[in-house]
Amino acid sequence: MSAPIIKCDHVSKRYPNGFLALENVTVDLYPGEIHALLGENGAGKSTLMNILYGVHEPTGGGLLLNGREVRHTRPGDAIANGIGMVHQHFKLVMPFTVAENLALVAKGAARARLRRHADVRTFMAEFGIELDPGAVLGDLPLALQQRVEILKALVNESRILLLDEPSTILAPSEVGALYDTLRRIRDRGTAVAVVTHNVDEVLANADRYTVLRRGRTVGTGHIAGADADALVELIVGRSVATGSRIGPYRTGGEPRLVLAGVSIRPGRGSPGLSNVDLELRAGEVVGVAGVEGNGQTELFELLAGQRLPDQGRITLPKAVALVPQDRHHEGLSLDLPVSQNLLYSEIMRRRYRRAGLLDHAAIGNRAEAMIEAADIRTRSHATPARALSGGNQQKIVLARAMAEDAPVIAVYQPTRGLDVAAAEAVLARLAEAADRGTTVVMISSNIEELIRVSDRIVVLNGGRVTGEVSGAGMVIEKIGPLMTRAVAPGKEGVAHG
Amino acid sequence: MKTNTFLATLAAGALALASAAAAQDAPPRVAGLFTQTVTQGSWDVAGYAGFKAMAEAQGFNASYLEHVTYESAPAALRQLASDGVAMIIAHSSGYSAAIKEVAPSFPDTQFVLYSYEGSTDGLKNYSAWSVDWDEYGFVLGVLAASASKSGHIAVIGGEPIPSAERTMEFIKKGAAYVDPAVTVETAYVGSFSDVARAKEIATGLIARGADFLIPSADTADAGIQQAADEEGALTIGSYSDQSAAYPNAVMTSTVMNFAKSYGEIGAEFTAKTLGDKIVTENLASSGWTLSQPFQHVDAAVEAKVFAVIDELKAGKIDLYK
Amino acid sequence: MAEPMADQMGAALGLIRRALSVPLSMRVTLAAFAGSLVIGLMLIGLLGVPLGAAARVAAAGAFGDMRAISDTLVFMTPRLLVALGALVAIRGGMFNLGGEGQLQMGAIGAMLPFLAFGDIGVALLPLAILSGAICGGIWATIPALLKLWRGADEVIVTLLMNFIAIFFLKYLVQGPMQPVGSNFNMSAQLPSAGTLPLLIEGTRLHLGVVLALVVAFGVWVMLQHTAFGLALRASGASPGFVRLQGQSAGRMIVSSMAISGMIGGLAGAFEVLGVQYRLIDGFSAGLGFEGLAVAFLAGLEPMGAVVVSLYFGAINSATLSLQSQLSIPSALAEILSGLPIILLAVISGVLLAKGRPVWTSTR
Amino acid sequence: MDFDAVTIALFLAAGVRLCLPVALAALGEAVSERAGVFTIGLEGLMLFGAVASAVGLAMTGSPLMALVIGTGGGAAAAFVLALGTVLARANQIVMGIGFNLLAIGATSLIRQLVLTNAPPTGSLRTVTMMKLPWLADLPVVGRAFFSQSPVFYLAVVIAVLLWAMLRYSRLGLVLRAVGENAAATDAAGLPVLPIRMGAAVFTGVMAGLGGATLCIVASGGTFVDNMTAGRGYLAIAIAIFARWKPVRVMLVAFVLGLLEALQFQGQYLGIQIATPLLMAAPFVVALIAWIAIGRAGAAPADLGRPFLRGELR
Repeated sequence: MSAPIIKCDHVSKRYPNGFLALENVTVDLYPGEIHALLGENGAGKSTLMNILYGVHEPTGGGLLLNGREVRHTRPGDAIANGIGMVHQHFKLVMPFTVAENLALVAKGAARARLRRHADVRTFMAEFGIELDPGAVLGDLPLALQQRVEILKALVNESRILLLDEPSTILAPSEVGALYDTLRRIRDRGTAVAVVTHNVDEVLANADRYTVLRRGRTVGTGHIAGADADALVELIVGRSVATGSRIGPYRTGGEPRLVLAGVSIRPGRGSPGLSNVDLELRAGEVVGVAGVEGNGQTELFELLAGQRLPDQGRITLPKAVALVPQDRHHEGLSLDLPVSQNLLYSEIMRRRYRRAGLLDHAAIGNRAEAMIEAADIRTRSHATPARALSGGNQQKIVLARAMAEDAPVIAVYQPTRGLDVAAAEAVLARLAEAADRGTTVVMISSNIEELIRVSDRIVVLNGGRVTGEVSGAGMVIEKIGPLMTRAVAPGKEGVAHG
Repeated sequence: MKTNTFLATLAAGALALASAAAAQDAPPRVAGLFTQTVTQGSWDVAGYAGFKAMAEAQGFNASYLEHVTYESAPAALRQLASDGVAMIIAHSSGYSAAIKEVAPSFPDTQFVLYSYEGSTDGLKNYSAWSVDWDEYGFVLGVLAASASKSGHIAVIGGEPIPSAERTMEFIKKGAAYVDPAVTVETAYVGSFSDVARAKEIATGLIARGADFLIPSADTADAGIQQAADEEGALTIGSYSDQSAAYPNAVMTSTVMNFAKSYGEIGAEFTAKTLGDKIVTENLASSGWTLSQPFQHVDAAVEAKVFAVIDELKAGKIDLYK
Repeated sequence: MAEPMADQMGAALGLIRRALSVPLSMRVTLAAFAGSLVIGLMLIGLLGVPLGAAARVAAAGAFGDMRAISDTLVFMTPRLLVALGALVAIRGGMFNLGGEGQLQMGAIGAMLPFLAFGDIGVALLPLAILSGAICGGIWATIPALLKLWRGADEVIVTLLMNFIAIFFLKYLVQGPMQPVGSNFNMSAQLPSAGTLPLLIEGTRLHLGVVLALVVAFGVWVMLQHTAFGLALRASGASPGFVRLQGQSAGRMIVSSMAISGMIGGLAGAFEVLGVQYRLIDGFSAGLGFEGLAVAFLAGLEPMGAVVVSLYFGAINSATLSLQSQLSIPSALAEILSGLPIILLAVISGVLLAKGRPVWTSTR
Repeated sequence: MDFDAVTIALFLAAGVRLCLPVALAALGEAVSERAGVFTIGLEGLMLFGAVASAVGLAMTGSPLMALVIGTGGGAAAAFVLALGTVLARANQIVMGIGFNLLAIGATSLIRQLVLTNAPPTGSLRTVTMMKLPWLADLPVVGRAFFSQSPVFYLAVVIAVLLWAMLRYSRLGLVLRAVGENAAATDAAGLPVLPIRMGAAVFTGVMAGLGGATLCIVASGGTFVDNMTAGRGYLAIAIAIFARWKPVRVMLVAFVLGLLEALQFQGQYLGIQIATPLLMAAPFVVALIAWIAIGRAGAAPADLGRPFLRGELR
């Protein structure tokens, strides 16, 4: 192997709020390799990417491009040095067409080369991607938007391609297609760096890896000969029994929530629901598996009582406790203190009042107890929820939902964006709730997690229930095909090479 | 020198303690109140000139407030009065309500209004120099109708306030007095300061055949006069001689005799004879006049207009029949 | 029996203490004021007026004696009320730029009981205040309903409705409300039973000043110490959150705008009942926008709004003195009102860019 | 009074003249809003343009130079405003409100210190009237649209150029991208803040020209305190419900100009509607149009949001 094309040389980054995100991190990227950057949430992977791309400037160390020191103070510098980046949250202009999005980033010769739609098609074909250059980005499914994001990073003849968590938004089959594309890019001599926390994905697709933990490099090496368990240990710092079952298999009691022949008309970018029958019983965890955008949102809204079925019947219990997907906008009111977030629903139920006014002392006391019980790490109950880490924010949402003592609790992507320990805690609490007789319905695209905690799993695909598995029958080999086999009419497939 | 001034002040202080009628050596403070600004437009600028001349002549310590809206007038009046201002002259009829509200609380302050007042409501410290706007309007109607060749004249007002509407009525009377067949169109700008709208309205009226425009919109008059200047119609200057500004269009100007009115106010204040009188300013009292000679028209027109003025002065014309 | 009493007293004292605690953002605001005053003095210096004299006259004009203080407070009152109205709406997630219009409608409303029933004695004043609040409230509820019904952005709707209200008032005093024989565009004068009583003879200090401070305290209690206020703040900052909690964001929008408009209406009503004693054309002249600016300068805090509107009141009475005694142009008042807003906006922008936002809960 | 060709032509011509200052400012607003900058300070920018043009006229005596100086004045004021809203990331609405207040005072002060009360001398014909050859002789439209101030023709040309620029040019693409997704534009290596500064200053150019036109072309060179009297706010409303499309901005402004002209026509025709109600008409119509548009046509997604690189927002 030749010399590294770019080197992060003893890079440190301290944010203005004092948080030390990276400490003395050194990573080499070579031409023609797929280099996986592994780590938990908050390990510093995204920060490292952003430093390479000029979004942030390092507070220590520097970058060496072909052995020469360079400074990236803004993305323009990085682009000029041949770096392209695929952001976790796409940097795409949604009302623009594919061609316009590409034209926006194209410089000099590349701009001339992409003038006409036919040219754009030719360019995309080089990477085995077929798309309508006139299609408006906002109308495309996520997987295709990601392709555009990748193409965008390649427009200016990039020699280095950075991808930040590209696989989290994709279904298993789509991940394969993504790496097919990335291998084509690698084979043209480009250095490809992929941020992920999925060990299996790395073992199957990458050439080399670097593991970050709490802002430091803890290991680097070639994939050939690497061991999954060892990698997991490097990432989390201790061996955890991934994949082990949480709690016993339960059998449900009396029915608490029934959907009979429920349909919802298709909407923007979603197939809606068609003819869904579902019966949720006391004291069981029901998993709802599926690729994002197959009717999960509609199902959650039905459970939340936010919308009514267009057809069919739904029987809801008096109360359903909710843990929504979007913590920052629906689960919490970020500017309110932790205490008021925890007790919001109770306060609205006319508790904690004195002479008509809020009893701040009682609210504080109760909140302290809940913070203690749920192990929420916060300076005080009066701290705004915004100041807490993602895991602790999710604990607030969960603690509030649990405290409602509702017969049914509906959770939607409860562990997304959490680190391993925080995710484990969430799953454990859900299992406990079911043990106490609560009905838990958990909508998630993380199949392993569903298998570990659910008593049975129904699979949503194209707005239909395509199957149900339970007990020992809950294995990825069965669920995967149910999620991806039949594609609903009108839903575009992912372009393959 | 300094010591002398100091001693003089001391002496004055002692005198003030001794006798209530002291305060002779410190010039009395007087203040003027203006709705718009004394550096722009016609009404306030000309009025301020009269006010200033009066203050200089009488040796008053003068100051003024501009941009005093009618809503802020009570506050301004109270502030001035309690600040020790001896006489406050308000240069618009719109201040009448504010004066009537504030004056009772400040019996030692003299309030004066210039423009129009119907009654002092029994206040002992409120006088007004009240212009006979009916007569003023009548004369404008006479001169416009006399000068117009097309028999089509137009009046453009600022906002449709009662006094403006009344003036328009008398303009119509004046025009009809000359020639009952004359068409008098009236329009309002909807603002006393929007020059652009005034100009647009004036341009439209000229295009519709009016060849004489009577501006009655305060600061916005400039737009009316410009339109006349550019489109070849005649107009008049308001409140002071404006023929230099619009040489193509200004036939004559109404000239308010602010010097006389303010001079009287100043003199009467000094003589402590102001009290609660209403002085009517009209042609007969030389409260205002028209600048001469007339431009752009035959001498016959000028003669005709002044003939009517003489009749008015002599009381030979009954405006209210 | 005594204990709960003491308990209540303690709670009340605690409330007052918390109400008076100066929020951190006030330091930035005070810096903005100081900067503006320095620039204002520099301008005065450029005009060739000795600075010492100017500063003395200005200070005496704003706080020199009882009359000056009461003028400052009277100028403060409408700005404070508009600011309180604006901040309730903005806290509830509605960017209400319609303070000016709501104030106009409140002023109209305050006249209605007298025009309808005549001089009916002591009942007239409370009726007039109520009517003013209701008219302002209705006017502000319209944009809320339009937002829910048509999704019409409230910024534009409230902006346009300001002008409609201004012209509507102009229409009323030019026609329907103008008594025969009036020589200016205004309504008949209210009987003394229908006006806000003066608190100190020889000043303009009227009861509305005290009521406005009570409203400020009430708004603070509502926002910080009631479940409704909690829901209002939550729904403004996180509409998705309250929706998921089963609350109707729409209802919050309507009720926050209704309250906001009622307070804005009070601003107009108090101007009519405590200062003008009648409806006069053009009486407001931009009070609505100044009030909105006060709300922002105060970081959307009711008690902050009291302090900031006091500055605006002082600027108005001080510049009046500067004008009447030193002939300093009245334009200075607008400059001194505009500058702190600009300075504060810039300072907080820079702090935001540095990751230390002064305001966290705006929009 | 009957509706003959002359009346109609005069009516249309009045609509054009009345809408011109507002239309110019609205074109500017449309551009800055496309780039994500909400210029509430438009009213103040127009005032600065107007006072600068009046000063320019007093200094040079040339109406053309006055327009140029007014335009420059607007641009300079916009640059200062944009230092706050774009570079310092000040809240755009708050900043605009403060700026408008300041502008009323500052322009009045400038007038008192610099301008005399003497009305401007010399002819303004060169900027108030330019009959286009042949076209001006057409019936009705000749008098309505081709016997206008040269600034009007300039405005039409600018509107068409802006339309082509936004639709077809790379500059337009970049400008729209900055307004829709500043972070994405930044990630593409394009300089977000300079682009926004540029757009904001262009708004100042147009608002300055609008103010100068109000002062020099429409008011004969007289600057009056607060002479814009709400025109800036109306221009903002026009830009928004024209959905930021330049040609549509011109049309919407023209329709509102006609409504304003109708007030005067109504007065001549003796229509018995109180003046204040007629004056409210453009705002009522604008409101109804805005309600009718409703949710249709979303605003640029990053409109009004200061740009911060990274995740600090």
